[in-house]
Order: sequence, then C-alpha cells, then structure tokens
Amino acid sequence: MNLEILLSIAFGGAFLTYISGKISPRLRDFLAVLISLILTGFLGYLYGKTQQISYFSFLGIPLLLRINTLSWFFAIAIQVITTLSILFSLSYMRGKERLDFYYLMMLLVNAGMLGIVLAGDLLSFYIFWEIMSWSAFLLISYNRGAALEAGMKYIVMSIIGSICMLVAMISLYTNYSTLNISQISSQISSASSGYILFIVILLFVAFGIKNAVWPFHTWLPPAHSEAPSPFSAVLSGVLIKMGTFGFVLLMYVIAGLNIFLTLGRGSLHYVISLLAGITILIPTFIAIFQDDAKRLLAWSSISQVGYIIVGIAIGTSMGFAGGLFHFFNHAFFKALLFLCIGAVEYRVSTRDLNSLGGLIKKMPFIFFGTLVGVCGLIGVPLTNGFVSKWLIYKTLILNDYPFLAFVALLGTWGTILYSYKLLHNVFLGSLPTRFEKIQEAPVTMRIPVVILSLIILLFGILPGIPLKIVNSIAVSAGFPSLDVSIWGISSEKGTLNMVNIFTAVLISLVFMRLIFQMGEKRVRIPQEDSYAAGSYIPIDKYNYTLEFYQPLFRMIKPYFRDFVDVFYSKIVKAGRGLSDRTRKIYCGDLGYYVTYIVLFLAILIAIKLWGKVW
Amino acid sequence: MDKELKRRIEEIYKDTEVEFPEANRMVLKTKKENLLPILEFLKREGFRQLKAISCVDWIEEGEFELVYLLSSLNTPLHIMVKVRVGRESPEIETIMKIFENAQVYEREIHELFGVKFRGNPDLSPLFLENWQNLPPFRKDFDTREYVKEKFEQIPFVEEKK
Amino acid sequence: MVMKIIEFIISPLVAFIIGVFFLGLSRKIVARIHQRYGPPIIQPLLDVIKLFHQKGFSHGVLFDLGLILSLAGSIVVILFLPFAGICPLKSSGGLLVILYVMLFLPLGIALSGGEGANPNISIGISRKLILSLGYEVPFLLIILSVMSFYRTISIVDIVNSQGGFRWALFSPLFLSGIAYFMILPAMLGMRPFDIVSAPQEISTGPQVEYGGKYLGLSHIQHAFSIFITIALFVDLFLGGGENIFYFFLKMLVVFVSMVLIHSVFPRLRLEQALRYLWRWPTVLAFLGVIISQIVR
Amino acid sequence: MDRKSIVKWIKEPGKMGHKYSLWAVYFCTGCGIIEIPPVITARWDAERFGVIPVATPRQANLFMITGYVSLKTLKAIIRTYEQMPEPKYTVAFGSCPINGGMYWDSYNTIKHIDKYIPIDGWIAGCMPRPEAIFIAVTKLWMMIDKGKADGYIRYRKNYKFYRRNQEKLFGKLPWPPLYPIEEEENG
Repeated sequence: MNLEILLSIAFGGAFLTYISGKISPRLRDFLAVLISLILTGFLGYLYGKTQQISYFSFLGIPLLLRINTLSWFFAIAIQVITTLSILFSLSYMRGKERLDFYYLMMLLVNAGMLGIVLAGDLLSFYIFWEIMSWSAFLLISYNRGAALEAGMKYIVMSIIGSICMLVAMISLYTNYSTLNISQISSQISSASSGYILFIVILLFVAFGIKNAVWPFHTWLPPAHSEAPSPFSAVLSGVLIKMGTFGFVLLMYVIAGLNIFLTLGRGSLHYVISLLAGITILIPTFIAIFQDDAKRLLAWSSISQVGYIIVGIAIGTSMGFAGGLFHFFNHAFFKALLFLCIGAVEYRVSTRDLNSLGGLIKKMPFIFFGTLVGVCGLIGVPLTNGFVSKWLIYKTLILNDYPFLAFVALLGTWGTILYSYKLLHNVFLGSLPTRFEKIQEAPVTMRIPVVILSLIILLFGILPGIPLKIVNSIAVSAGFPSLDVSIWGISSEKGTLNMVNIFTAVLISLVFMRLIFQMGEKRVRIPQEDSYAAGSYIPIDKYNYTLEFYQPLFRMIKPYFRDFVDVFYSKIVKAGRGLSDRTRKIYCGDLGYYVTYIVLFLAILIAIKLWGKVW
Repeated sequence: MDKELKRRIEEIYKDTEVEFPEANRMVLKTKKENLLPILEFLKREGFRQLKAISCVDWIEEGEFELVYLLSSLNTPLHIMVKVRVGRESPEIETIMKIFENAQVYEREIHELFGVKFRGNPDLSPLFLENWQNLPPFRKDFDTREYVKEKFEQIPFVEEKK
Repeated sequence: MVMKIIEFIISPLVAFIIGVFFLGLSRKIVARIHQRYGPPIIQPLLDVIKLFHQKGFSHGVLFDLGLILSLAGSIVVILFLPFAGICPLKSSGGLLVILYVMLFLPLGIALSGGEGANPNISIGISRKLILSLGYEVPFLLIILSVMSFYRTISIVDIVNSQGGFRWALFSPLFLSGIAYFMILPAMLGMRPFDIVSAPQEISTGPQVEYGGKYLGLSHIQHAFSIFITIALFVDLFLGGGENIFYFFLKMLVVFVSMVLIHSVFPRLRLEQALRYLWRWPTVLAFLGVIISQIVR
Repeated sequence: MDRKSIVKWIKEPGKMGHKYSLWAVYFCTGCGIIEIPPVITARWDAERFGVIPVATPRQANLFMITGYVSLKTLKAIIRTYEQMPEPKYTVAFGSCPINGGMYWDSYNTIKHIDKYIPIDGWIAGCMPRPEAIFIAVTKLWMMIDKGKADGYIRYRKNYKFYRRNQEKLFGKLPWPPLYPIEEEENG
C-alpha cells in the first residue's frame, strides 16, 4: 500500500500545489516544500523494505510497483536533490512569471522519476518515463528564446529514445506476453543471444540518450545551460541518471549478470566501457574551453556520466559498486555546483566566466560550497567523489584495462583544469568595482548548499554508509560481496581506509597550522595592495580571466576542433547519401541528429534481420 | 631623383624652400597650411616612415619650429619638414590622419613645449608628475630657479619641526 | 604504537632535511658550473629562518588556508611513501591515494594564489596546470604500467617485489623508468620547464604575493615536492632502499643528474614543453604499458 | 664573519637570518644597474654572501636604489618600498641619490632621496665599483648586528612627515597611507 500512497502524494501534491498557487503564492511555496519534505520522510521510512504491488490493470496487463534496495537508493537521491532544489527555487524564482506552472512541473518531474525507479513492469516504466521527459522539456524551455531551442533538441532526441524503448517493449511483450520485469528476467535467459543483444542495444540507445553517453550527448549542454538553475541541478544531478538506472536495470536485472558479460562473445560490455571512456575524455577537454559557467558544468556532467557507465559496464563487483556510488556522489556534488552557480547568477545576473571575478570577498558562503563541490568533482580525498573514483580506477587497473584507467585518470586531470577555471574566474582574482554592493546569497539558497556540502564531506570521510547499500545492491545483482566497513573497503590488493587518511590530513593540517603560527604575525592587506611592478594597480583591469588556458587551447585546438567537425560532417554526409528524404523533412541542425539516429536504428534492424549470425 | 623631387615640390607648393645641407638630407621649410598636403605628398612618394617629430624654441623670433623627420625604405634620402608656429598661442593641426604614430610624439611635444595639436585625442602628460609650471623645454623656463623652489624647500627628516 | 608515532614524526622530518639539503646542493652545483663559489650549502635553511622572521602580507583566509592545505598534502604524501622501511600509512589506499593527494599540492597553491588577486599569479597557475596536464599524460601511463606489471596498487608491495637487485628499471619496465626520468624536471619545475615561475616574465608566477613566512612555507613546500617526486622514482624504479643511507644515495644520484640538466638548459615555452612531454616520454610510457601487459 | 657561529644562530635567529640572507629587489632606476649583473654573476658572485636578486618586493628585504631617480621612478620606488615586508633595508647607490649628482639642477630628478624614503646606507661614487657593493653589504651586516639599520622603523615613526614630503611632489597619492596617520599624531 505504501508505494501507492507515495506516488499519489507525489502526483496529487503536484496538482495541489498548482491549484493553491491560484489562491496564494505563499501557500504554494509552502506546499511545494512541504510535499517534497513529506516524500523525503516517507522514503526514509521505506528504507530496507521490499514489496511489490499491483495497482492497476491496463488491457489485461497488470501494472506493478515495487521497491527494493536499488529503487530505494535511486529514489532517496532523487528526493533529496529535488527537495533541496525546490527550497533553493523559493528565492531564485521569486518574481518570475508562471511560477505555479514551474512548481507543478518541478513536482511532476520528481513524481515521474520516483515512478520510474519504483515501476515494477515495463509499461509503467514507460509511462513514467514519458511524464518525466515531457515535464522536463517544459521546464527546460521555461525561459523561452534560446531555451526553447534547447528544449526542442532535448525532446527530439528524447522521443527517439522513447521509440527505441517502445520497440524493445513490444518485442518483449510479443515474445513473453508479460511486461513484469522480474518475470522477463527469469525467462530471457533461455532466449538466443542475438535476440538479447537486439533488446540490449535498443534499450542502450534509449537510456544512452537520456544519460548523454557519447555520441548521444548533443542535447545536454544547451539544455543544462538554458534551464533555470534549480532545475539544472535536478537535471544534471538525477534526471539524466534515470538512464543510469535504466542501464543497471537492463544489464543486471533484465539481462542478468552472466548473460550480460557473455553477450557478443563477451565484447559488449567492453564496447560499452570504451564508449564510456570516450564519454569521459572528449567532454572533459571541451569543458576546459567553455566560457559559460553552466555550460562548463554541463559538459562536465557528460564526462562524469562516463565514469558511472564505465564502472557499471565493466562487470566486477568493485566496479559496479564504484559506478553506483559515483552516481550517488555525482548527484550531490553536481547539484551543489549548479545551485552555487545559480546563487551567483541570482546575485550578479551573469554567468559569463570572463566577466566575473573576486566574488569570494562578497559571497564566502557560496564560495566554500563551490569549493566542496569542486573537490568532490575532482575527487580530492575526504570528499565522496574520491572513494567512488578510487573504486573505479582500482577495478580498471586490476582487471587489465590500463588504457581505460589512463583515460579515466587523465579525465580527472582535465577536471582539475576546468574546475579550477570555474573557481578562479567566478570567485578568485580581483573584485571589479561594479560588484562592490553584491550581497551574500539569501538564506533559502544557503541551506541547500550547506546540506549538500555536509553530505559530500560526510560520505567522503565515512563512505561505508552508502557503500553498504551499494554492496547489498551488488550482491542482489549477482556479484560477490565486498568487504565494506564504515571507513572504507578492504581487499587483499590495496585497501582504502578513509579514517586513516582523514586523521593524517587532520594532523598534518594542525601541524602546518602550528608551523604557520610560528612565523612573524601577518598583515592583512586589501586587494588593491597587490604587486604591479611599482605602480598602483589599474582598478578593474588587473585581472586575468579571458582565455584562461590559452596556450593549451593553441596546442590542442586543431585536434579538438577537427575531431568534432569531422565527426559531425561525416554523419551529415552519410545521412545525405543514404536518406535524402529524411533530411528534407527535418532540416536544420536537429535534422542531422535525427537522421543520424534513425540510420543507427536502421543498422540495428539490419542486424536483427541477419541476427542468426550470432 | 632628389633634384626631381625638389623640382616637383617647388612646382606644387609655391612658398616652400628646399635645401640640401648635406648628402642624402633634404630640408623643406614650409608654411603651417602646407604641412598636411606636403606630408601626404611625401608619403605617396614612398616616405612612409615618420621617424620623429622634434621642436626648436626660437625665442628671439618668437616662434617654435616643428621638425618632422621622414625617411623611406627605398632611397637613402632623409627629409626634414620644418614648420614654424607662433610662440604666443602655439597651435597646429595633428598629422595623425597621415602618420598614426605621430600621436605619442605630439603628446610629448605638447608636454615639453606646450604646443597644442588640434585633433589629437590624448595629450595627457607622459613624463612629468604633477607639473604646474611653464613647459620645461621652453627657453624662458629657468630650471635652477625651479629646482630651488620645488626641491630645496622640502625638509630633511632631521629638520622636522 | 610508539614506533608508529615515531615514524609519523620522523618521516616528514627526514623529508624536510633531505629536501632542504637538495635545495642547497642544487644552488651550490649550479654555482660551481657557473664557476662561482656559491652560497653555503645550508643557505636555504638560513633563508627559511629569515623568512619566518619577516612580516608577511595576507590577502584573506584562503590565502593562508591554501598554502597550509598544500603543505599538509605534501606531508600526507610523505606519510604514504615508503623509504628505508618506514611507511607510516601502509594500508590505506596505496599508489592511487598518493596520486590523488598529490593533487593537493598544486591545487592548494592555486587556491591560495587565486585569492592574491594578481594576474601574474593567475597566469602562473594557468601555466602550472597546463604543464601538469602535460606531464601527467606520461606520468599516469608510467604509474599504470607499474601497477599493472606488479598487479597491485600498494606501493609497499611494489617496493618489496623489487628486493635484491630486481629493480624495475632493469626489468621489462625499463622504458617506463626512462620516461619517468625524462619528465622529472617538469615535475620538479626545474629548467627547462620553469616556465611556471619564470621570474623575468611573470615575477615568479604563483609566488608573486608571497612574502615573509608565506614564501618560507612555499620554499618548504618546494623542498617537500622535490623529495616526493624523487622518492617516488626511487621507490618505483630503483627498488626503494634497505636503509636510509642507500635510499639517500639513490635520491642523490637522481637529483644531481637533474641539477646538471637544470643548470645548462634555457627555458622552454609552454607549447614547446607540451610538445616535448607529449612526444618522447609519452611514446616510451605507452610502449611501457604495452610491454608490461605482454610480459607480465 | 659570524655566519658559522651556531650559538648566535640559536640566540637570535631573526637577526642572523636578516644578515645572511639579504634578498635584493630587482629594480633598475638609473645607470647603476649596469654594475649589478657582474655582481650577481660569475665575476663577483654575490650569492656567496646570501645576496640574490628576487622578482618582487614582497619577497625582498634589501632595496638598492641604483642611480639617479626621476620623479616617476620615485613614485614606483615608494610603492615598492611600501610593499616590502618588514624588516627592510635600503642602500642608495651612486652620487645621484645622495645629492642629485650631475643632475643637481635637473627639473625632473630627485636631489635627496632620503627626504622621501629612509636610507640605511649610502655608496658614494659615480659609479661605484662592484666591490663597493660588497663593502656595503658587510657594513650593512654590522649595522644590522648593532641594530642601526633601522630605516623601516624611522619610516613608520615619521610616516606622516614622509608622506607629506611625497605629496608635495606628486599631489595626492593614489594609494592609501601605509600606516594610519591620525594615530601617529596622538602617540
């Protein structure tokens, strides 16, 4: 019964909020926060419970809801991020138009996502998936203008994904005359591997588009940067991770671990990992040269998705745990970063990295939030990102994927470059005089930032708390259990002990602080008193933000640009040669993507026709 | 070639004196109004380089003499175009339209001699700090008097109060 | 337990002494190559003592914090590095943690410098990060080849399996070893890769605003980073050291050869440095990974 | 000298440190800077005394004013001097900073540098030989030892006076006072 109540609250609450907004905006704000808090509490109560219920019957197909550790793990992340984003929206969205609609959509997205992770059969999965996709589209295009274009790009690609999913679903239903996930997974093991591969690839496209795996990532950067910041946090934090949930469901629940690892003569999971490796590398280097803070974060989201997929697809218990844990961490630190940038944008009404600077003096709170988020993103020890990345690297190294490991590690160094650029260009450097009157972000913006920062640090020092849940998911997916304790992971080839590291860092910090104290007292000076070769600094001109990594840009620009150009022009050429008509129907930029994906599907169908090859 | 140039200049600009004080050196003395056309003409002839602008204070005659030094990359000839302006309110048209690098030279001459260049957008001081006296390169500026006035009245620390 | 605590205290101390000694030694060697007499060998220590007695200028909280963070990171790395049988943090994550804690070093300096609000600092840091991206490419390949050759991520195991004279430099990993040697000057910020703190162009880059104890601490940090980089090389490729003397001797040989390179080469531009780092060391390290996969 | 006396190092490390690690700010004012390259390179090797040139005033504690000082340079000198951390020592180099030298009647050159910033030592000559720099350094050691190299203390004490002198030349200075001026009046 619980699940039905949960979803009814989620959906009913959304509409209730909309109606209450017509009465009083204050009531609406209150209700939106209240409903998301109730849902969070509810989910907390559901921890560790397993149940499956049938709530409706559609054309004789029973629609199911179920909860297990996997669903709960995703659901709690979704709910926490959405709650904090809604809290953040209270002041961020104040004074904007169509707010009833905004909150309705926000809660609908939330409800849709909850529905997806709680769905027990593919039909309800599909229905909730569509609810989520369409309300996300409406939210992305909330600001109109460029946002509408971004939303169009998103929804076109989304529809293609949905079609793939629908095809796979119908195929499954005609073969097994059931849509219940657990029933399918028990029956599918007897199917031919060619058929499984067909289903897996179709669903891979569907989830890959949502998850922005290279080469399906093109919708993501504009969508993330044009959406309202609180929703960007949800979008990047959890919404694209519905694809990850789909992957986990597909690989380890529907197909099952043993079948998945042998698909395509055991090469499929390697191909997926390679795709994920590309997803790590290329977006990282594109992110370095972005000038829009949110677009930078968007590219960074794509590359982080690569880590998640690489961990999940590699098919070992440590990698699986690392991937899932990285999903969880990424949800928190990326939401934190988007919220922080949103707070900056709220105060200075720009997010152009070339025109900001020195905001640490005015918004120290938000700065430290961003710092924690960036540390998590890089994976600095003592933040949660470190633990999950450590797990992924270790898997890659010890399972003989040195080049994937290299790509992952190199991606981290690229991450340092762009995240330092983000920190430096927004918060460090000298403060322009036009920002003299900027104030710290309002309280409703600071609360989510603090909560998220604390979560990141807590799970960084005591990673055992979420790792235990992740481990039980891994065990239920058929992996051998990991030796997880509250402070880390132990195994014979290198253990991780965060408490040791924490103590060492703490002691050395205190020690260095004491040595620092030993020196002569320091003098605090204002930023104007800076070395300028003997002259007084030219106010507002003494800053270096434009083209921050120019020498690197000069170095890798030919490769970097050529690669993307060649990639797209080849696709366009192929599209022109093979199906001119499609190109005429969908002209313009979007058309190319569509053509490209349709072509891909055609190839898949061709594979299906000659499926006996396998 | 030099003679040819001299002939043409004298033909076009009637009241211009052309002399050759030494080899490869040509001096043109002209009027204020002729300066821009002559410079333009010379630039067309290939004297594309403005090397410097200098100024001479002829205090007895009550005039400043502005000297524009031109040279060419094709011939070894150097040309000095000399123009005189009155000392009372020295003012002349800028040549920035022809030679853009004249901006800094003109700024310097304005600072040190007080000659005003019409049309030069930036004539702020280059070298001097907090200058309130006559421009220092004028002949009627007494530098010793100025030093006495400006520097010697500043006390040493030992003389404090 | 008492031994453990002594180890915790002794290893940063040894690192400090060796690092400062190396700094002095490098100044002396460079002077002798210039046919000068050179400063006394303890001159860096005198400098640090002086700097701690000068009034420093602080630009804000992060200005202090970043530097302290960077130094704390160095100390943590030293605690992870086994030398002469001392390794206080043996079983807490291994080489991967070292790789990651080494992030603290440039990041801390970068944060501290960013608060300094000086474009020279920003340019220096931008160069530093790009250069580190340059040498990380071969460096990561080298580390990966070592880790996958010995099938462990624990640095103590790697050192132990090189016991006797089975140094990794004389094993199939020799290409990786050579590659590491080739990128050492870049990691140490020595010439020809001192574009980061070029005093004549950007006034020592990240250190522009450091005075007094800040500069002293940043010198100590430099000493630590010399120790870390060379000790890592000795641990990974020269079989660590049975006792402190052997370890020191190995480090000395590596460092002196670095200083000889340092004293005769001019400075490379950033593009030239990247082109160098991404060519020969990377090719060698790449081959090293392949060999380590085949031979293992 | 007493560089190797360990007892002194333990007793007063600060003073010894300042003595034997004089870092000179690399600031060229006039012709005297020509003498500096031989001093710091192989011919005379100042590094054996612990004297090295550093890039920014923040890192330095020795300021050598090398040669004549024009008004614009003086502004930069004051700025540089104020940015150096305490304790700091200044040495004026050549006859021009002492009394103007051959520029005694120039309209744009400072005659007495010590009217605007405090000077600890003078090296006379036009130009002094590089050896004179070493004599100055050893003299400076003695002065630091006896506590006579107190230019920075004098500057702090008479800051109002110095600032007034500076403003007589430049008008209002663009940067705020280094030390609070009002407090000094009371105390």
